[in-house]
Amino acid sequence: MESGFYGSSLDGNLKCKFEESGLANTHEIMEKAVRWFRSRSIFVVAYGTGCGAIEMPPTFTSRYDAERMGVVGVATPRQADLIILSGYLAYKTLRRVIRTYEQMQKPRYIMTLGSCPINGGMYWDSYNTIKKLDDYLPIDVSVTGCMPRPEAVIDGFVLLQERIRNGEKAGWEKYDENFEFYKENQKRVLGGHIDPSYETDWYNLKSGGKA
Amino acid sequence: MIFQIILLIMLAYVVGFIYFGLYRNITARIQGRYGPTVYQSFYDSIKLFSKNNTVSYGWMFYLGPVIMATGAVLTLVLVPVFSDSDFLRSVTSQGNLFVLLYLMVLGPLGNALAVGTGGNPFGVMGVVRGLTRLIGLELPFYIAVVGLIIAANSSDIVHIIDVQKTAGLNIINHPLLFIGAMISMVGFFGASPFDIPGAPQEVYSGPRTEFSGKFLALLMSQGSLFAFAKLVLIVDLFLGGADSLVMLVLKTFTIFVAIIFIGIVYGRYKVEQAVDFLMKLPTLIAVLGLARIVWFG
Amino acid sequence: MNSIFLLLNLLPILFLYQFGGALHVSLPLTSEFTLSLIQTPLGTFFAYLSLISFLLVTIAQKSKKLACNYYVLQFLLSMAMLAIVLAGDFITFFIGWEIMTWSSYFLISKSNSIDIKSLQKYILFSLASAFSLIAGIVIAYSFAHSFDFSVISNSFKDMPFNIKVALIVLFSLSFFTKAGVIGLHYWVVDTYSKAPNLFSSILSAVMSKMGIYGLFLVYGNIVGYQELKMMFGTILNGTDFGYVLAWIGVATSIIATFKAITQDEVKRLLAYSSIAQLGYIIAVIGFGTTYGVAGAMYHTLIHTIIKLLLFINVAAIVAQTGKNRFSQLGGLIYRTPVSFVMLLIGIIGLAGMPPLGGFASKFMMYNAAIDTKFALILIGMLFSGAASFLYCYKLVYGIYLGHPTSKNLETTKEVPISYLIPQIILALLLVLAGTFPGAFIKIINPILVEFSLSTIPYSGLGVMNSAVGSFNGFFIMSAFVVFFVLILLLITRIKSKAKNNLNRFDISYCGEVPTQDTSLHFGFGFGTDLYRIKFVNAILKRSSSSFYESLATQTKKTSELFSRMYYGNIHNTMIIILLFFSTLFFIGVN
Amino acid sequence: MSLGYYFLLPVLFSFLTPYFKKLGSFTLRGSSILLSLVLFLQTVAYVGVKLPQISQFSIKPPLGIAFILDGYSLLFLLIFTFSALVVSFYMYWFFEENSGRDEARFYVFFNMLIAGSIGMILSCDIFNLYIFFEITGICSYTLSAFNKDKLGLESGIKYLIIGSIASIFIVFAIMLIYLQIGTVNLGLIAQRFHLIDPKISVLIVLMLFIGFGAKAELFPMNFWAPDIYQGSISSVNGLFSSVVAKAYLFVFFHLFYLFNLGSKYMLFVMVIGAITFLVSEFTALNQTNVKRLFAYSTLGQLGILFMALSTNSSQTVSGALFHLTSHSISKLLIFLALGILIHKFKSAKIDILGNFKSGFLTIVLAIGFLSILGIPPFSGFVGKILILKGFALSQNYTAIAFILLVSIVEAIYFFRLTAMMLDKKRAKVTVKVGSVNYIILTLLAVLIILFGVYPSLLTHYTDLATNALLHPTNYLNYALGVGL
Amino acid sequence: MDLASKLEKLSLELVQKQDYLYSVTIDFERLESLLLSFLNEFGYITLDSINCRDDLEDGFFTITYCLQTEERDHVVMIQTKIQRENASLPTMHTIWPQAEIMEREMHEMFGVDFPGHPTLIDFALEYWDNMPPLRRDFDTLEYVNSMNPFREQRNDALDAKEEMKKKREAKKAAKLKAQQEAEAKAALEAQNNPSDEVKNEE
Repeated sequence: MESGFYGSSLDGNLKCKFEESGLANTHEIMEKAVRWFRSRSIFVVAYGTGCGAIEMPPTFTSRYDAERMGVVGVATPRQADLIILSGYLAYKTLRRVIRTYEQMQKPRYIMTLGSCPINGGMYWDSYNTIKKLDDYLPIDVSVTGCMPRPEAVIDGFVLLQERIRNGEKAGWEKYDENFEFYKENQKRVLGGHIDPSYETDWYNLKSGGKA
Repeated sequence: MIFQIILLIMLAYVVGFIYFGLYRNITARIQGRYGPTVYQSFYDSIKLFSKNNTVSYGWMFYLGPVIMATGAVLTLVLVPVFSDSDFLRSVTSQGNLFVLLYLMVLGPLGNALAVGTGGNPFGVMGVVRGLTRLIGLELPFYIAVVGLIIAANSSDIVHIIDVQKTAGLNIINHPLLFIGAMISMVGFFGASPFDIPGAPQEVYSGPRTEFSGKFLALLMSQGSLFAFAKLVLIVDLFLGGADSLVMLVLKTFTIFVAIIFIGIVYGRYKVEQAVDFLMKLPTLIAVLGLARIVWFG
Repeated sequence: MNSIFLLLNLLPILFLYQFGGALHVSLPLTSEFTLSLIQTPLGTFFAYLSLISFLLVTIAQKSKKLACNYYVLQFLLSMAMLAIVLAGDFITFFIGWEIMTWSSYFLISKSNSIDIKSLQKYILFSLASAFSLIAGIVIAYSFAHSFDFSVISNSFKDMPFNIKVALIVLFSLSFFTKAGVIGLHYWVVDTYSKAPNLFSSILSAVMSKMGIYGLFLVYGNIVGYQELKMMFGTILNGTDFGYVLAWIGVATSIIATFKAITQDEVKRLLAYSSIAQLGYIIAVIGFGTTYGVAGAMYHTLIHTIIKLLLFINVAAIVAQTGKNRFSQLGGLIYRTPVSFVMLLIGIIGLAGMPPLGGFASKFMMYNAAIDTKFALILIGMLFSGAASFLYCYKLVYGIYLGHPTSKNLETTKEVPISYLIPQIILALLLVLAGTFPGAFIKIINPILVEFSLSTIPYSGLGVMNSAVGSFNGFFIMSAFVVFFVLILLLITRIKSKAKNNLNRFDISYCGEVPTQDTSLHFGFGFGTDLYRIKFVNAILKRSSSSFYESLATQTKKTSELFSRMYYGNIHNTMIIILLFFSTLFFIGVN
Repeated sequence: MSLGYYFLLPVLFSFLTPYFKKLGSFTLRGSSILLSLVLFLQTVAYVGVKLPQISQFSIKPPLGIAFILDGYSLLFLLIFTFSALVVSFYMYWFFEENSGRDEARFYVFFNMLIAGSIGMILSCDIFNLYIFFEITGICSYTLSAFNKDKLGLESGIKYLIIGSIASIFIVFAIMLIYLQIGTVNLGLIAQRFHLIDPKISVLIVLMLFIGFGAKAELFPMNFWAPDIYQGSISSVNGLFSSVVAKAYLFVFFHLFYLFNLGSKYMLFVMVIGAITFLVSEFTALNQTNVKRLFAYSTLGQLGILFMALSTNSSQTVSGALFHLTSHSISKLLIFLALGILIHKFKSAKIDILGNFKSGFLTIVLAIGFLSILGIPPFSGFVGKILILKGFALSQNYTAIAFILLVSIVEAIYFFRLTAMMLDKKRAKVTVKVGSVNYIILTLLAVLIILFGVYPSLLTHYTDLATNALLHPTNYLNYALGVGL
Repeated sequence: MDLASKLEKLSLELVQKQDYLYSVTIDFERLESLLLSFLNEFGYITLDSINCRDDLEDGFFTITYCLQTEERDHVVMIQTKIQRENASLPTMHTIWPQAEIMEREMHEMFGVDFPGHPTLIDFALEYWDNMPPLRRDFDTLEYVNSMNPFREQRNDALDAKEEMKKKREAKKAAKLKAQQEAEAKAALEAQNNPSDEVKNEE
C-alpha cells in the first residue's frame, strides 16, 4: 500500500532516486503538480439515487456550467474520479453503489447531496433505506439541503478541489484502511449477500490483493 | 530522422490537445457556457496518466490501446506535413495514400480487439456500431480520395501536393470531392451527427467503457495525434499542403473549425440513419465530382 | 497413414521442382485424344499453390483419425488438380476437372453434418459447371479440330464472332460457378459449411482457385487479352469486357460481404467471405492490364493462404470445442492463445490491413483499377473492403473474445500441435508476403510474359511498385514494430498499480453483477443493425435460393407431368402406338 | 465353327434343360455357365479374324439362309455373350439363394433369349430375322413373368400384347417388302429398296419403325417398358437392358443404314430419340421404385443412342457404339448389384434400399452411376465425349446443348441415389456380397474403368463396327453371295 | 343497472361507492368463478389491480380485485376476505397476464401464497428474509432501529416541538428583553433631554 496522495504514478525507485540526488524537493513539486492536475480534472459519474438527480443537469449544462472547473460527466465508473449520490439509498441501491464505487479507479471520491445519505432524512423509519451512508462508504463531501441547489453543488466541487489540492486524506484511503469496518457494516445491512468475491483486489488488500 | 519524428509527434500532441481544448471551448460558447480552458484535455490526460490504478483484462486488453496508438503514430509519420521541405520526406515516400486509408482503420481494429477482450457487451456494441458506421462513412471519403488519385494519376501524396502548385488547389478544382470528404471527416472526428459508437446515453461509453487510467489517457493522446494527422491529410489533399508551421496551423485550424461548426448543430443519427444518409447525399455529391474527373477531366 | 500420405503429397512437389518448368508429357489415349501435360509459369504457380495447400492440410489431419479411403480420395483430388493446372489440352483439363468434382463430392459426403440436399446442390452445380465447360470445349473443337490449347488459341481469331462470345460465356459460366460468383454461388455456402471441417479449407482455398485458374487460362492463354480488347472494344483505359466482368465481381463481393456479416455459423461466414474475396479477383481479372493480372494473381495467393489459415483454425476450434456457431463460442482467447494469434493474423490479412500481405494484394488490385480509370469499380472494392471489417471482427470476437457461452469453453485446452504447425507456417507466409511484397513481382513477371503483357519493374524485396505509386512493405512493417515496441515500453513504464487479469464478470454493467447465466456475449448481435439500413436490407433479404428452388419445383412438376403418362394401362399404349403410326403415316405420305 | 452354333447351341441346351435338371441343379447351372463361356470364348476367337464371316446353310444366299458376322454384329455379339456369361454366373448365386425357384424354366428361356438375340444380329434374311425376333420376344415375355406374382404376370402379359402388336407391324412390313421386291434377303432388299414406290416405302419404313421402335422402347411406344422392368427380377432387367433392347436397336439401325434411309429419316429419328431421352430422364426423377427408375434411365440412354446413331457420321456413330457398350456394362453392373440388395431387403423401394451398408457395393454402384453419367475416368465419359465430338464436327450445337442439359436432369437422380448410399444418418444394414458376385461385379467395374482410362481397347472395335454399319458394301456382297 | 340485475341472480349485491366506483363482496369460495364470469360474461376485460388490506384485528386480509370494461367508464371492485395465517389465493396470471406481477408483489409484501404461480421471486426487495414488511404485525420501527441505528446526534434539539417552543420562548424573551431595553433606553433618553420630546410632540 503506497502512502501519500501521490500514489505510484511514479514508482518507488524513482522517488528514491529523487531523494538520493537531493531532488526530494522536485518530487514534492511534482506531487503538487499532479494534485493540481487532479483537482482541475474531475470526471463525475452521477448516480441519481433519489430526488437530487434533478439538480445535476442544471449543474452541468449552460446555466451553471460545471465544466469550466474541469468537472465533466462520464458514463462509466471505470473512467470516473467522483461519484455523486444524490439522495436516499435503499438497500438494493446501496449494493449497486458499492459495486460502482469499487469499480472506480483510485483516487476516487464520493459526494452526496441532500440529508438522506446523512441521517435518512424523511425516510428515517423506512424498512429498506439506510440512514448513515458513511457507515458503508467513505464520503468526501456532503452537500446538505433538501435538495441543494446547483450553487451548493458547485460549492461542493470547489471544496473537493481544494481538498485534493491540499493533499488532505481522502475517503478512498480511509476505505482502504478501515476496509474491515466498512465491509462488516455492508454485510450487516445487506444480509450477508455481498457481491461475489471476484470483485477487485480491495477485498484482499492485506493479502497482497489477489482475487 | 528520428529527431524529426519525435518533433513531429510532440507537435501533433500539443496541437492536437489544444485543438480539442478549443473544440470543447467553442462548443461551450455556442451553447452559451463559459466552457473549460483550452488546456483542459491536457489536464485530463495528465490526470489519467497519474491514476493510481488501472484495470486490465489480460494481455490483449493491454495491447489494444498500444496498437491503436501505433496506428496513429504510423499514420502521422506517413503523412507529409510540410510541402516544400525535406522534413521526413524519406519516410513519407515509403507509403502512399492507400496505405494511409487502411492504416487509419488498423488502430481502431486493434482497439476493438481489446474491447472484445474486456468482455463488456456495451463496448462491443459500440465497436459494432462504429464498424457499421464505417460502411457509410468511408464511402464519400474513398470516392474523394480515388478522384484525387485519378486526377493526379498517382497515389503519392507529395505528388498530389505538387500537382496543386501548378493546377490550382483541389478545393477549387474539385469542390464536390471536398464537400464529400468533409462530411466524412465530421464522422472521423467523432462529431455529431455521426458520434454513434461512443454514444453515452445508449451504450455506456461505447468502446471506451472498460478503459481507465493510463489506457484511457493513451487513447486520448492517440486521438489527438490522429486528429492532427487527419487534418494534415485533408490539408495536403485539398489545400495544397502547408509550407510553414504558421500556414500549417492556420489551414488545419480552418478545417477543424469548419468541422466543429458542422458537428455542433446536429443531433445524433441512429447508425442506420447515418449510413443511409451517407450513402445518399454525400456519396452522390462525391460521385458527381468523380464523374467529372473520370469522364470530363 | 497420415505420414504415408504426407510423403505422398510431398512427392509431386519435389517432382515439379525437379522438372523446374520443363515438364512436357504427352500420352495418347485413343487415336483422337492425347493427354498432354505442359508446365507453364501460370500452371506452375497454381500447382505449387494447390500442392502446398494439400501438404499443409494433411499435416493438420494428423490429429484426426481418418480412414484410408479419405486420404486416397484426397490424394486423387490433389492429383486431379495437378492435372488441371498442368494440362496442355482440354481433354486432360476436363478429366482433371471431373475427377476433382467427384472425388471432392465423396470427400464432402464423409462429413457428419452433410445432408442430401447440400450434396445434391454441390454436385449439380459442379456438373452444370463441367457441362458448360465441355460444351465450350466441343464448340472450340468444332472449329479447331483439336483439343490442344495452343491449337485452339491459334484458331480462335478465325472463329465467327458469335462463336467467340459463346465460347467465352460458356467457359466463364463454368469457372464462375466454381468460384461462386453471385447468382451461381447457391451451392458454395452450404457445401463449405457442411463439408468436413478441414476439407472446407481445401474447398475454399484451392478448389475455388481452380475456377480462377480456368479464367486465367481462357482469358489469358486461350483467348488472349489482346484478342479480348479487339473483340469488345475499350472503355476508359480498359476493355468493355473487363468492365462488365468487374461489375460482376464487385457485385459479388459487396453482396457476399453483407451476407457474411449476418451469418451465425462460423463456416458459413467464411464461405461468404470466400465468395467476396473471389469477387475481387474476378473484378480485376478481366482488365487485361499488367496490374489487373498481377493483382488477381497476388490476391489468389493471399486468399489461399488466408483461407487455409482461417479454415484450419476454425476446424481446430470446432474439433476442440464441438461448437460451430458464434452464439455457442466465445471467450477462448486465454484458453487457446496461439490459435487466437493465428486467427488474428489471418483476419488482419483478410481485412487487407497494411503490415500484412493482404494489403499488398489489395493495393495491387486498386492500382489496377486506377490504371484503367475504373473509378466506380474501385469504389465498390473499397466499399466492400470497409464492410468486410465487420465480419473480420465478428470472426475474431465471436470465437475468441467476449465471454464463453457454455461451461465447457472455460476448460478448453489449446488445440493440438498438428493444427498449429500449418497455421504458423501460413501466418509466417502472410507476414512475409506483407514485408517483402517485391518478391512476388519475381513470380508474376514470367506469367505476365506468358500473357504477353508488360512486366512490373522490380526494385528491392520490400518494395511493391505499381503504375500510380509504390510502398515499402519492409519499412512499414519495421516502423510498425518499432513504434509498437516503443509505445509498449512507454506505457509499461507508467506503473499505475494495474490488476492484470480481472475476473471476466467484473465489468461495468450499470452496477449490476452479471452471472454465468447473464447473456454477455454479443455474438448474436452482429449485423442486426444492417437490416435497418435500406440499401443493405435490400441486399440481405434477396436470395438466389428462391430462384433455384422454384427451378427445382418446376423440374419436379415436369417430372410428375411426364410420369403421369407412364401409368396408363396397356390399352392406352396400344391406342397411342396406332395413333402415332397413323399420324406419321399421313405426314409421311403427304 | 459355323456361326450357326451361336443359335443351335443355346437352343439345344434349352431343349436339354429338363435332363440337366434331373442331373441336379449344380449341373444345370454349371452347364449353362459353360455354354455361355463357350459362346463368349468363341466370340473372342472371332476378334482379329477377317470380317465379315458368313455361314450359309445348304443354299448359297441370296436364296438360302445365312448368318453373317461383320464388324457391327461382332461388337454386339461380344456384348451379348459377355452379358450372358455374367448373368449365368449371377444366376448361379441367385438360385443358390432362392433354391425354391423354378430354375429349369429360367434356363430354358434364358438360353433361348440369347439364341434369339444373337440370331437377330446375325441373320441376313428379313424373315429369319422376324423369327428370331419372335423367339426373343416370347422368351422375354416368359422371363418377365418369372416372378409368378401379380406384377410379374401383369408385366408378362403386357409385354406379350405389345410384342404381338410390334410383330404385326413387322410382319406387315415384311409382307409389303416381299410384295414389292419379291425377296426377303437383306442384301437384295437393300439393293432394290429405292425402287419401291415412295409412298409404299414410307409405309414400310414406318411399320418397321413402329415395330422395332416399340420393342426398342422409343418414346411414344414405350409406356409399357417400365412396368416390365418393375415386374421382373433384376438379372432379367439387366438382360433386357443390355441385350434385348440392344438387339432391337441393332436391327433398327442395321436396316436403317442397309436401306440407306439416313438422309431421309435422320432428323426424324434424332428428334424421336431426343424426346425419348428428355421424357425418360424427367420421368425417372419422380420414381420411388429402383427398378422402374433404372428402366427409365435405360430408355433415356437408348434415346441418346438413337440420337447419335442416326447421324450418319462415323465419329458420332463410333462414339455411340462406345457409349452403347459402356452402357450395357454399367447397366448390367447396376442391375446385378441392385439384385443383391433387393434380395436382401425384399423390396425395390429406394428409401428402403438406401439403408444398406457395404463399402464394396457402394463403390461399385458409384462407378456404375458415374459411368452412365459420362464422368471421367469411366468408360461412359469416352462414349459421351465421342458423341459430343461427333456432333461438334457436324456443328450440331443444338444436340450438344440438349444432351448436356438433359444430362443434368439425369445427374439429379443418380446423385440422389449416391447421396442416399453415402448418407450416414440412415439406419444401416450390413449386406454381404458372395464371392461369385464379388468377382462378377469387380470384373464389370474394372472393365468400366479400363475402357475409361484406356479406351483404345474398345475404340478399335467400335471403329470397325462403325465402318461396317455405315459402309455395308462388304456385308451386302456377302448377303448377296457375291464372291462365295 | 344491468350488472346489478345480473349479480342479483347470483344473489350478490352491487354497491355504488362513488359515481364510477362499484363494489361487490363475495366469499372466498366463489371468488374464482365470479372473476371468470366477470371476464367472460360481463366483459370486464381489464384487471386494474389486486390490492390487499391487512385487517389485523379481525384476523383476515381483505383482497380487492379492480376490474374495468373496455369502455373504461367505471370500476368494479370485487372484495373478498381470506384468513391471515397461511393466506393463499388462486393465481390469475393465466387469465390476466398482468396479474403475475401484482401477485408477485403481494406475495412479497404480505406473504400471500399463490399456488401455481411461476415466478414468486424477489420483486422490489432483495434477499428479504424477515416477515413480509407490509403486514401490520411487522414492527417496522424495531426492525429499523436494529438495522440502522440513528446517527449519534447533538444532545440538544431532541424533540422538535419542544425545541421549537424553546426557540419561540427564547425569541419571545429576546424580543421582550429588547423591548424592555428599548423602553428603558427611551425612558433614559427622555429623562436626559425631555425638551426634544416636547419638540417632537409639537
